[in-house]
Amino acid sequence: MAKKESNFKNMTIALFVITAVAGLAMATVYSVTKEPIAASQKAKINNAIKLVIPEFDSISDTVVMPEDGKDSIRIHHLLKGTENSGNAVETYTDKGFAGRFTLMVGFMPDGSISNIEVLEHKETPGLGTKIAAPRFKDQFKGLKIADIPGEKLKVKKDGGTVDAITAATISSRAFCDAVNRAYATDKKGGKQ
Amino acid sequence: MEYVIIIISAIFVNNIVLAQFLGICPFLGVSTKTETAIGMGASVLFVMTLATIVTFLVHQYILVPLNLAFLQTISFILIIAALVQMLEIILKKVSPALYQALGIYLPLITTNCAVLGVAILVIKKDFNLAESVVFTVATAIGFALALVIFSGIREQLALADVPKGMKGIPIALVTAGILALAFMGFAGLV
Amino acid sequence: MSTIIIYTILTLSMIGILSAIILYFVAQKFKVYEDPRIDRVEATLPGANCGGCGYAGCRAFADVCVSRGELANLFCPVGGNDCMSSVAGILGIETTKQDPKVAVVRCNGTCEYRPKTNIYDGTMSCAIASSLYAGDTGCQYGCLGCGDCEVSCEFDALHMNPLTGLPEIDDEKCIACGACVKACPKTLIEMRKKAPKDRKIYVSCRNMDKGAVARKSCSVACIGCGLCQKECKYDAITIASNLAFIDSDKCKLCRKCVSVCPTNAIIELNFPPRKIVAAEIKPETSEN
Amino acid sequence: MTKLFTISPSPHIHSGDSVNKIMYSVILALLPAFIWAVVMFGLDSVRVTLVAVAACVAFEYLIQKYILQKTPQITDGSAALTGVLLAFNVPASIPSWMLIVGALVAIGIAKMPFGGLGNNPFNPALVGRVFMLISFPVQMTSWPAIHSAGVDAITTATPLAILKEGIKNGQPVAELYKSLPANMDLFLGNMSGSLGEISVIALLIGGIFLLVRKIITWHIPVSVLVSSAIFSGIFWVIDPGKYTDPIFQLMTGGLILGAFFMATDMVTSPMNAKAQLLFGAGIGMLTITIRFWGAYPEGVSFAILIMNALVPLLNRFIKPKRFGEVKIQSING
Amino acid sequence: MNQLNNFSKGFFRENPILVLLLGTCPTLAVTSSAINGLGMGLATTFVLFMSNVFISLVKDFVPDKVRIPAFVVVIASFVTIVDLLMQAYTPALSKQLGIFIPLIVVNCIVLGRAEAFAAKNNVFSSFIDGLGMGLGFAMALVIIGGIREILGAGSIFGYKFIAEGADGILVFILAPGAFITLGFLIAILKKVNKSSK
Amino acid sequence: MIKTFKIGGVHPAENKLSAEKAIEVLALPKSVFIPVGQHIGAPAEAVVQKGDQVKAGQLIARSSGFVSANIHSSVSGTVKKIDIGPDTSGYPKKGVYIDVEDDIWDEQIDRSSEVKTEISLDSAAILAKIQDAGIVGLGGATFPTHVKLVPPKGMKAEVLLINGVECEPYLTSDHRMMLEHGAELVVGVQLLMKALNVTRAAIGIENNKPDAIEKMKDLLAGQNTISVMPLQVKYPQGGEKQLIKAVTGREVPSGALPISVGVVVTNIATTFAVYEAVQKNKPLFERIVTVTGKSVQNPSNFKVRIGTAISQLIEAAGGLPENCGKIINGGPMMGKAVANIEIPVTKGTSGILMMPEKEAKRRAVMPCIRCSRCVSVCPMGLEPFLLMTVSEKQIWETAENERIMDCIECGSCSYTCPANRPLLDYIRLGKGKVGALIRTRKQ
Ligand SMILES: Cc1cc2nc3c(=O)[nH]c(=O)nc-3n(C[C@H](O)[C@H](O)[C@H](O)COP(=O)(O)O)c2cc1C
Ligand SMILES: Cc1cc2nc3c(=O)[nH]c(=O)nc-3n(C[C@H](O)[C@H](O)[C@H](O)COP(=O)(O)O)c2cc1C
Ligand SMILES: Cc1cc2nc3c(=O)[nH]c(=O)nc-3n(C[C@H](O)[C@H](O)[C@H](O)COP(=O)(O)O)c2cc1C
Ligand SMILES: Cc1cc2nc3c(=O)[nH]c(=O)nc-3n(C[C@H](O)[C@H](O)[C@H](O)CO)c2cc1C
Ligand code: SF4
Ligand code: SF4
Ligand code: SF4
Ligand code: SF4
Ligand code: FES
Repeated sequence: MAKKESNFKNMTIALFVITAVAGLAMATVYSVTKEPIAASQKAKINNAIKLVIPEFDSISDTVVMPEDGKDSIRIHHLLKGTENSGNAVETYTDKGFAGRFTLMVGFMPDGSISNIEVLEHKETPGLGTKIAAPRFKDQFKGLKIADIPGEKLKVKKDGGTVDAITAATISSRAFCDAVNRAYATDKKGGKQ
Repeated sequence: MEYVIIIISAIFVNNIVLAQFLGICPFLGVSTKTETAIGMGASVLFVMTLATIVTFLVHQYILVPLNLAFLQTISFILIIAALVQMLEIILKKVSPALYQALGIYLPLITTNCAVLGVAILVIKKDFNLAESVVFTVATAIGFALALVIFSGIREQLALADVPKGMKGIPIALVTAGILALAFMGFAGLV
Repeated sequence: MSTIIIYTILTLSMIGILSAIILYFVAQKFKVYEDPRIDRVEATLPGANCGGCGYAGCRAFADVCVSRGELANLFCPVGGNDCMSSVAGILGIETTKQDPKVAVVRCNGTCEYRPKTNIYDGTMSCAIASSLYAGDTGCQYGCLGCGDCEVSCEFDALHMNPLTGLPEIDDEKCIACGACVKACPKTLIEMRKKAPKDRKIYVSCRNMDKGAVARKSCSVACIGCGLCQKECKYDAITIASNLAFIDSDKCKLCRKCVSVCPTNAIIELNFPPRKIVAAEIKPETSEN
Repeated sequence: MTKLFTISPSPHIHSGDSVNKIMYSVILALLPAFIWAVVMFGLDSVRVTLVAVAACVAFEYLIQKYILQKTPQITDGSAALTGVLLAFNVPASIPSWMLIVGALVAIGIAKMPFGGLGNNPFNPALVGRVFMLISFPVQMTSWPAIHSAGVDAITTATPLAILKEGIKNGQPVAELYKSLPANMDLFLGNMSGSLGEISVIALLIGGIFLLVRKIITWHIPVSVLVSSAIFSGIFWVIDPGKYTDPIFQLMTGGLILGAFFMATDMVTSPMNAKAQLLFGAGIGMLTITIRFWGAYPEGVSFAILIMNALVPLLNRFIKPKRFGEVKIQSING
Repeated sequence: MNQLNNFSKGFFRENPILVLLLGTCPTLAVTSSAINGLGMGLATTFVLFMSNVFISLVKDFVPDKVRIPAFVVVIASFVTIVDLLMQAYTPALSKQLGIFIPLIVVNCIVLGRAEAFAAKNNVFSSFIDGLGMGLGFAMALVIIGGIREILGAGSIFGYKFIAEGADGILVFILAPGAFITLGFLIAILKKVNKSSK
Repeated sequence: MIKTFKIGGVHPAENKLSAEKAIEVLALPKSVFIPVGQHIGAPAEAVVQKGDQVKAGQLIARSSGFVSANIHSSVSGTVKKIDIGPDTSGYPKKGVYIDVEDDIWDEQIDRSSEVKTEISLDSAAILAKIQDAGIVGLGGATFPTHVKLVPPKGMKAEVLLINGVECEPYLTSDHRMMLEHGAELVVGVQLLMKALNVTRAAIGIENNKPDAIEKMKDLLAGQNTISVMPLQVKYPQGGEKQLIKAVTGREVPSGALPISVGVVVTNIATTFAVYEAVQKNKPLFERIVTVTGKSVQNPSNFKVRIGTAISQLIEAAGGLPENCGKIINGGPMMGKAVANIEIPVTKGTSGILMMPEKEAKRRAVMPCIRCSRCVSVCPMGLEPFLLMTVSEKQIWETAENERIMDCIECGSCSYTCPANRPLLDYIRLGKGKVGALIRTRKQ
């Protein structure tokens, strides 16, 4: 087939056809993937909830504005049957080394921390990333913030109880901040 | 204060080349002479700002209302390409002097991932228009800064006894690495 | 669902049509014509960017070839005749055939023949040494031995021989770019026609002093006696300023001059060994 | 005539200075600080210094010999000096293998790939140090307690680290001063920190030695110190509750070491007095900026490296005062 | 033989990253671990060979003057498709690679191959070329990512081989390590290529 | 505050070994070789032939152009031949060989030693005398003095500076000249002032010659047109531009001549030659030469006939020292090493320096450590390290922009470089190349 000449008509037609075909293809893929994308985002949250509070069979959400934060916090109230099996709180902090990071904090009905999952963060690989490692976050398991003087978690450097990650005190501190926010918000608006 | 933080972050802390890895091709390619580096830096500043404004508006007022956010990539790249060419035409007509100074870099900019990258980043970061512009200008300044500093070093290296195997791109990359190392000192500024 | 598809196609088509219009506009309005042959010529050239052609790199040479439209005085020494004829093919013209050439060094003043009269201790650069003085031997025309030519050769064809202190050219590698000719401040390097089997006969001396003076400073200096000129049947040898010169275009490589030179200033290279005893002066004519 | 005279272009005499002399003089000038380090940190200082010097010299030798295949040139003392300065910039408790990595970076990444002595745009010892600081943050910021010669080092914090930590927690500076060493202790070096940076007085002795021997000029050290004093002074005056006074800034951390021994590295500093003043001023301001607002309590190393990057531009755009750079001021028209 | 050559050239002789130096941004940005490198490499490979094939299909139909925009549209579509697919089915990786997936559009290799190869050759050659180049790209990314991961984190493909809790030489997984690793890798490859010649 | 120039400068050891030695007249040589090109500009054309009888002071070669100078015989005798011979330049040069017979001087010459102070000639006549006498700058550059004394159109001289600095280590000829011929020098200065039509003059003398400063001050006491200006000891205080800066505070613009700031500089020996030429009718055929060196037995200042082989001077100073490794025509900073002791003394020869082998050899070159000492010592404010590099890499454009042509070749940079880099070697090369480029561009 001979090469098409570069005249106005050919150029327009060629581009039009190509864009149309491309558009069709993309729109199709978009439609197909729309569900899975939404699902995968949802699945992520659900997985995290499962990880922090394994035993539940129904969820209801409330959205609460924390006292000291820009954005609202979503609290997932978990029920096993009709029994309260705890709350999973999607909390955040803006004090991370590289800005905001988000956590899922699970509180048992008695107010103790059952587990924490890191949802999203941009901390420095090798340093701040250790907040997601069990070595660090497992120390929070079973903690009752209500029992701590001042009802606030603090790293040891600041006179608290939490062992900070060496050379990543900032991230550790921010982690505490996020958990504190979760706790305060949960306390404020969590109980149904 | 918000703006100051955006500016410092974009220029120093999260320098587009040294920390975000965007626009490396021109960073390596157009940095052998300081004059060209300055010209390229200025052109990028110009195009990037313009491109971000247009893409931002397109995104905000066409793609989002029509629920077509997934067309971001394709529409942005087309817009940028068209914009650069239009710019070339206009510059040529309106100010031949400016065209001489900046125009020769324009074709290089289309394939520069920094421009598209920044356009996408401002959407990702949920900036408003003013923030986007400030962010883009600062980013471009950060790009120009890195480029000019780098060109200075490379000009000096051209006169140095760099071993044969390291000449050219390898030593440029090592230099960029050390520069990135030095820029890490800005960490935590914002 | 279907609205999405329709919007998608519409939006994209709009952008597409818009850019088509703009581009059409551009294409119509701003035509920068560059002869496509330049690219083709450049592609044919070896791309060594050596400057041997006398222009700033291969692209510049291609530009010149195309813009002149003829190839007289244009020659790429690296690519050689083959390359030039393909360039000519692109331009649709005849090439100028050039004989292959090779560089020779016209100084044979090793330490043994040309004793040192002082010790040079400046920067090892012929250009610097020659701007300072005549050189570390009695011969002001001879090789300074600092190796500027060696540095100038991009093709690894020229090396200083540490034993003689003189440069030697590897005929295989020399592509006759002429860089060394320009580099030598004593103009000792000459481009000569390449003969079969790289055979060469040339006067390895540039000393233009009177015979006695020349001989005093170097035992293998050309003293301009003229014996070789008389011996040469082909008129290839001329004498000017007390110095003989063998024209490589005329020289038939008969080797007669070599034997008559009283100071052995004429060099023969790459010939088979002479089959005769030292006493018999008359050499047999070589096969070509 | 039998005698052969030597011929060379003028000048025929030479001042007698040499690269070797310069390098060894700097090493000598670092001796007081080294002695102080031994007093404060015990034999670990000796170990660290020896390992760093040996590693730097060895890497330089190996790279020259086997990778670049040149005749090794290690007697000039520059690699040894890099080693000493690298050692001076790390805690005395650093594990040897990390130090060796640092030396490899200093010589193998920051120096030799650029062509060796004289060609590197960045200060090798500092590149090595910063590399280590980022790679091994724990070990590079755990300081052995002073006077703990040999015994299990108890880690302490440097004055700047205490300060940074405290300010981050919102404690006012005045309160923090109580837990910081007194100025006199800072001056003598009675504090924790990197091996060679602690004693201001010992470093000053060395610095003055270099100045007197004309190995360095005053421009860089003075402009570094003055600019950091002024810059920190401004903020101190504005808000003494949040910022420390300039004297404290000058005497802590590696500022003195940096100003006299590392910013002055001629290879990586500008080539004329005007540019040197700007270079030093830049280092001072960046140091204070990083100390006050950055993630690191200490900023000299980064400041010097960043300014190293600007040196080619400074050299290019700031030229020495040329003779005859005047308009034709002829009375004759 | 010819097709084999066509396929293999992307690995060494004309490796897009190590020899041709195209697409440096993703190379540096996403290679903090071998697995990221692999993901990015495969995504690029997909776009590369799909667009190569497609472009060689439509090349005769497209007039010269709109060649580039047309190609860009084709490439951008495939990029969007990959992006969407990854978001749907490999969300974690998609998150990791972030903005660099859409940026495949401006990766010079893709347009470069489209221009230099697909626009001049038949479908099958273009297919082979795209696949070869893409896999070469992926290979380079995995090598760089692997080196950085080994040195920087003490692990490879996530498998940690140093003591738990111990760190590698962190710089290597940060920005400077990317530049330095690539710099030395190119120098070494230059040397190897030369001596093998 | 003693005056000096502002930028750069070095302090080499002074080693003025012969400062206390009175000028001695060297015995007449048996033969002389007088090159016809002893000055900047076109060589003179020989006007004698083989076999001619000549007297001392007789013209043997005539100026051949605008910038050129006459050459006179320095002895009486027979012209043996006109041929090439050894020369300081390192290349054989054409010249006149004369076999010495007797010591007959041209009749015109006043051989009396009394100082003739009254000046009878007008400006033009003085200039003519200077031109006839073949006087060239004896401070080193050998630029024909009569050309220098006529300012180009549109320019006017205001001040005459006499260069008595003698900043080169070892050399003492100007110093001795001031001590022993001060009175003549004063007349010489007055003659030059008259020729130039200026009313002010200054004699710049480095502070390490207090006796000369004293002497000149005494001689000039009671008048205020000629002043004596003591200067700080710093090399290259004697460089024309530096001297002008130090004494007048004016800065000769880049690429311009001293006359552009209204100054003309002449050397002490030149001034003396002017005195002799004008007042005594004696052409320039003798000069004072310092013969010196650390291991020289008897460092001296000789009055020598032009054309005498330097071997004779060396003999007179106690012979060639055993350990001599290098012979320098001139001082150690700017002088030229010579390969051959048969070269003749020419107008430009101010000293013969014999250096021990130990000092003769350069030390190994190291990489530039960018210590910037060369920059800080360069009296012209240049960046020698950069100029060397661009010359080595043949980047002539940068060399020109970095003002390589401003270099006065004082050698301070090479002297001071701790890495022993041959800075000036390359800068000279670059100057040559750039100069040629500029010339072709002008055409
Ligand atoms: C490039 C860079 C990245 C860093 N990343 C983190 C991080 O992600 N999290 C963190 O807490 N500290 C990080 N730091 C270290 C902090 O700057 C600071 O030194 C540290 O948190 C102080 O805590 P320490 O007292 O435990 O040493 C980083 C530093 C640099 C230079
Ligand atoms: C080509 C040339 C032309 C000159 N013309 C003049 C002139 O017109 N007026 C003048 O005063 N000096 C003139 N000079 C002399 C210079 O100013 C200067 O005195 C001479 O080069 C010697 O300088 P030096 O002894 O400092 O090296 C000229 C020199 C040269 C080389
Ligand atoms: C670096 C340098 C040093 C010089 N030192 C002297 C000196 O010490 N005494 C001197 O008379 N001329 C010296 N000159 C030459 C002067 O610049 C100038 O040419 C001379 O004084 C002019 O006088 P003349 O033409 O009579 O020689 C020096 C030149 C240079 C470039
Ligand atoms: C005054 C002075 C300071 C120096 N400072 C350093 C330094 O901080 N770091 C270093 O690696 N080398 C230093 N050196 C040594 C040397 O210049 C360095 O190794 C070169 O950068 C290597 O090319 C210094 C040398 C001198 C003379
Ligand atoms: S430089 Fe001389 S020897 Fe080398 S290739 Fe060119 S002509 Fe031949
Ligand atoms: S041939 Fe010429 S360039 Fe080569 S070493 Fe001899 S003098 Fe130097
Ligand atoms: S020789 Fe030239 S460059 Fe060197 S110091 Fe003297 S004037 Fe400056
Ligand atoms: S004095 Fe020597 S080592 Fe110092 S900068 Fe100049 S050339 Fe380089
Ligand atoms: S890949 Fe980023 S600019 Fe080329």
